[in-house]
Amino acid sequence: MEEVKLMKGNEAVAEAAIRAGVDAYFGYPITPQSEVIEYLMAEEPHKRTGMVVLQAESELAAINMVYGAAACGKKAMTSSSSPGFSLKQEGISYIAGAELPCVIVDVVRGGPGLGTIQPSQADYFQVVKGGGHGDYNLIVLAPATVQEMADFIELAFELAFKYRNPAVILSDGVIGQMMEKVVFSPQKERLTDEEVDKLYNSWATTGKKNGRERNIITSLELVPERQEAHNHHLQAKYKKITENEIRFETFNCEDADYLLVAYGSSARICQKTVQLAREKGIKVGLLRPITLWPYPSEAINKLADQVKGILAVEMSAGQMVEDVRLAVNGKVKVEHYGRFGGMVHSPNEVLDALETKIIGG
Amino acid sequence: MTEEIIIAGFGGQGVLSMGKILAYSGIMEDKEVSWMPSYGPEMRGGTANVAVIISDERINSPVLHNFDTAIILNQQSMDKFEESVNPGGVLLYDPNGIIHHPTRKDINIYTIEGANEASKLKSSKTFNMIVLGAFLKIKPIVKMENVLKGLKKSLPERHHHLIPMNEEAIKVGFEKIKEVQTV
Amino acid sequence: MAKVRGAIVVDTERCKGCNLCVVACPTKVIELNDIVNGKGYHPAFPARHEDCTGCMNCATVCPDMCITVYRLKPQK
Amino acid sequence: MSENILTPEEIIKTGELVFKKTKLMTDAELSYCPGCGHGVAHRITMEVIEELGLEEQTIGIAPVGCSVLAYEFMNVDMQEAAHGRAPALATGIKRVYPNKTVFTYQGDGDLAAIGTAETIHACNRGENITIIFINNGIYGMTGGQMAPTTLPGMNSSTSPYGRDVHTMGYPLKITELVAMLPGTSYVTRQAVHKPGLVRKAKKAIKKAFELQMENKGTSFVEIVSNCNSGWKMTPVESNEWLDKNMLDYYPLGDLKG
Repeated sequence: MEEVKLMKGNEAVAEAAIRAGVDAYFGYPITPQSEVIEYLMAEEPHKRTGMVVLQAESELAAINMVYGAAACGKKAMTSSSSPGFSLKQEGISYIAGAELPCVIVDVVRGGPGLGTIQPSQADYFQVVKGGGHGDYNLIVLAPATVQEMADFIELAFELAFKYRNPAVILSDGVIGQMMEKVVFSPQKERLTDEEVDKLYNSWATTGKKNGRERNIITSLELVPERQEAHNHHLQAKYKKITENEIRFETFNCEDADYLLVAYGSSARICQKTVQLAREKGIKVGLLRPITLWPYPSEAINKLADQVKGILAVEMSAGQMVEDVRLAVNGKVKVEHYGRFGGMVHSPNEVLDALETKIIGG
Repeated sequence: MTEEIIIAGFGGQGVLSMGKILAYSGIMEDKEVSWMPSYGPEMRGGTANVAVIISDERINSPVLHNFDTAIILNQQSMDKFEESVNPGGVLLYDPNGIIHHPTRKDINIYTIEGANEASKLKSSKTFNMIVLGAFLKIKPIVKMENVLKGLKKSLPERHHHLIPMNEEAIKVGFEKIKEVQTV
Repeated sequence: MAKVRGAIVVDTERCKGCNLCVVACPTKVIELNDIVNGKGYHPAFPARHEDCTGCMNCATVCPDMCITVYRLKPQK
Repeated sequence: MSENILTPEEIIKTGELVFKKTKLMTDAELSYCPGCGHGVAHRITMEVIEELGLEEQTIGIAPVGCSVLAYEFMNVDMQEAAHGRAPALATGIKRVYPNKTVFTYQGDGDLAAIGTAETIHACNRGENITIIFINNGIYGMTGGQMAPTTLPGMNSSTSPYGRDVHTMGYPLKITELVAMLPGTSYVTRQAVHKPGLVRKAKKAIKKAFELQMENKGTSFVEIVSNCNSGWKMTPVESNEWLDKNMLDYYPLGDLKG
C-alpha cells in the first residue's frame, strides 16, 4: 500500500511524472504552476529514473524542446499557465500537425494579457478549441482533485501515445495550489532506447538504423492535395478519439430537475452547491466533463430530456457554455454562471445563480 | 464531522505551515483534508491566508466563503473574515496589534496571546504552534499524538529536532487560551 | 610528360545551368550546352574533355551534385 | 603519348571514381535556385556525416526558410522545426539521446532573427549540438526581404533604397556573439563559393561534428553564401559580389576553437 501524501496539485503533477516514467520535462516558471519545475529540480529525477529536467529560456523554447524529444519517441512534457500556454500555441500546432505524442499541463490563471495570478478557467477556448493555427484537436483532461492531477499524467501519456496526439491537462490555480491527500502509483520504468526503437520504429527519429528508411517528422506538406489528405487522416483520428475516449462523471443526476455542468475546480464547488440545493429541497444534479475534448455532448443531451434547465458553471465569462448549448441543441434553457478574472465563485453564489437564472428565470 | 477553517494573518507568521500541519494531522487520523491558500505576491510580506477543511467525508468544494472557525492573526484579516464565521462558529484571534476587536454577538470568541507567549519561549517560530494549540483546545478535532505525527511529516528531517519545542508550544496554547464570549 | 587525366559525367537532367562549374574549372573544360534540358536549363557539358585533370573543382562547387569525376593516374 | 588518346569513356572505365554524390543525399532534386550555395552546404554536411560513420545515429533539423525542405534531401532521420526553433528541438533531442549526433541547419532569418533567443540560449547552455548557419544576407524564400544580416546600403524588397542602419539597425554579427559565449567550443565562419573554400568549409564542419562527439559543447559553423535570386544577379555574379562585399563585414576564419 502506497503512502498517503499531502501535496499541492502542481507537486503531484511533478511526482506523478517521475513515477510514470516520463523521459523529459522542459519548462519555464510562471505562477501559479512554478512548483512543477521547482519540485522536479529539487527531486533530481535524473538520479531516480534518468528523467531529464531542463529550465528553458522561454515557453516557446520549452514546447519546441518537447517537440524534439517527442519526435524521438520519448515521453516528453511541459507545463505552464495561461500567458505561457498562449506562447506555446505555435509549437502545439506544429506538434499536432506532425502527430507527436506529448503532455502539456496548463494551470490556468485570470486574463486577458498578464491578467492575474489567481485561478481562472478562461483558457477553455484556447485549449479546447485550438488557439494555434489549423484544424486540429488536443485531447483535454480536466482534473478536479490533486489525486487526479497525479493520475491524469499517466492517462494523458497513454492517450497521447495511443493516438500520436498531444494531450493537455487543463487545470487551474485552485487545483494547482491546493493541498490534498494523494496516493501515487508505483514507479514505472522508463522505456529503454531499444524499447523505444522497437515500439516506434515506424516514425520516431532515433537515427536510421537496421536498414530502415529514414524517418521524417514534419508538419509541412506544400502540395495542397496531400495536405488535405493529411487533414482527412487527422480528422479520422479525431473521430476515433471522440468515439472512444469521452470521460465524465455525474452526481445526483438520477432524479434531478436541474443540472449543473462544470469541470475542474468549478465542479468541486458545484458539488457543494448540489448539497446546499438539496438541503433546500431543490433536486439538482451535476455533470462533470473529465475530457473537455472529446466533450460528453451525448450525455448532456440525454439529461436535457429529463431536466428543466441547465446552468454551466465556469470561472470565465462563458466559454464551455457554448459546448453545453450545442449539446442541448435548444431542448431546454442553458445559462452560464461564473466569477472570472481571478475571482472564484462560492457554492452559495452558484446556488443563487441557479435560482435566479434557471429556476426563477 | 466536517470542520472548515480559515487561518489568516501576515506572511511570515507561519499561517500556511500551521494549516499544513493541521491538514497532515487530519491525514494521520485517516480523515479527508484540503488546504487551499491565497498565493502569490500576497505571500511575500502581505497578508496570507489558508482554508483548511478536515472531514470524515469526501471534500467537495475546497473554496469556501463561510467557515466554522476563523483563526485571525492581524487586523486586516479581522476586517476581512469576522463576517465569514458561521453563526455559532468560532473566532480565535491574537489581540496583539488588533485595534478593532470583533463585535459579532452570534459567534464564540477566544483570544490567544500567541506573539507574547512566543517571545516568552524565546522563539518567535513557535507562534503558530501556540495558536494551533489554542485552537485544538476549543476544537479537539485531531488527537495530540496525530498532531505530532503531522508535524513530523510536514517538517523536513533537518528540522525534526525542533519537534519537542513545538510540542511545548502547543501545550502553551492549550493553557493560555482565553474565552471572550460563548453563545 | 605523363599527366593526370580526368573525366566528368554530368547529369544533364539534374543540371540547372548555373555556370559555377564552368567558372571553377581551371582548364576550361566545361561549357554550357546550347540545347536545353527537360527543366529548361542549358546544362553543363565537358566541351574540351582532353584537358580535364580530374581536379574535382567543378563537382566541389556544383550545388546540385550533377557531376561525377573520374581520374586516371599516369602510368610509368 | 598513349594517355592522350584515351577517350573519356576509357578513363571512366579504367580510372578511379574520385567524386560522386554521397548516398546521404537523396536523389530528390534540390528545390534551390540554380547556383545557390545551399546545395553545396547540404552536400558537405552529409559527406561529413558519412565519412565519420554517423549515419545511423544522426538526427538533423530543418528550419523554416529556403531550406525548409532539407529533410527531403538529407538522407538521415530529420525533423522539421517551427521558424527559429531548431536549436530548441535539438536540445530536446540531445537531452534524451546524449549519444546521438544532432545538428540544425538554419538560415539567417531563422537563426538570427526569429530564433535569436533559441540560438543564443542553446549555445549558452553549451548543448552538444552542431549548428550549421547559412548566411546569405537576405530572406530568400519569401522573395528577397531584408534579413538581420543584410549589409548596410544593400537593397532588398523591404529596404528598396538600401539598408539604412539608422532606421533599420546594423547587420547582426551573431556568429561573433555566439563566439563570446562560454558554452560554444568551436565557432567558425566559412564560405562555399570557390572550390578551395568548399574544402575548408567541409573541414570545419567535420571538426564541428568531431567536437560534438567529444561532448565539447556547441559547435557553430557559419557559411557565408549567395542568394543570386534575392540579390538579382546571375550565380557567377553573385559569387563575385559575395567575395567583394560580404567578406569585409563577415570575415572568414575561425572565431573560436
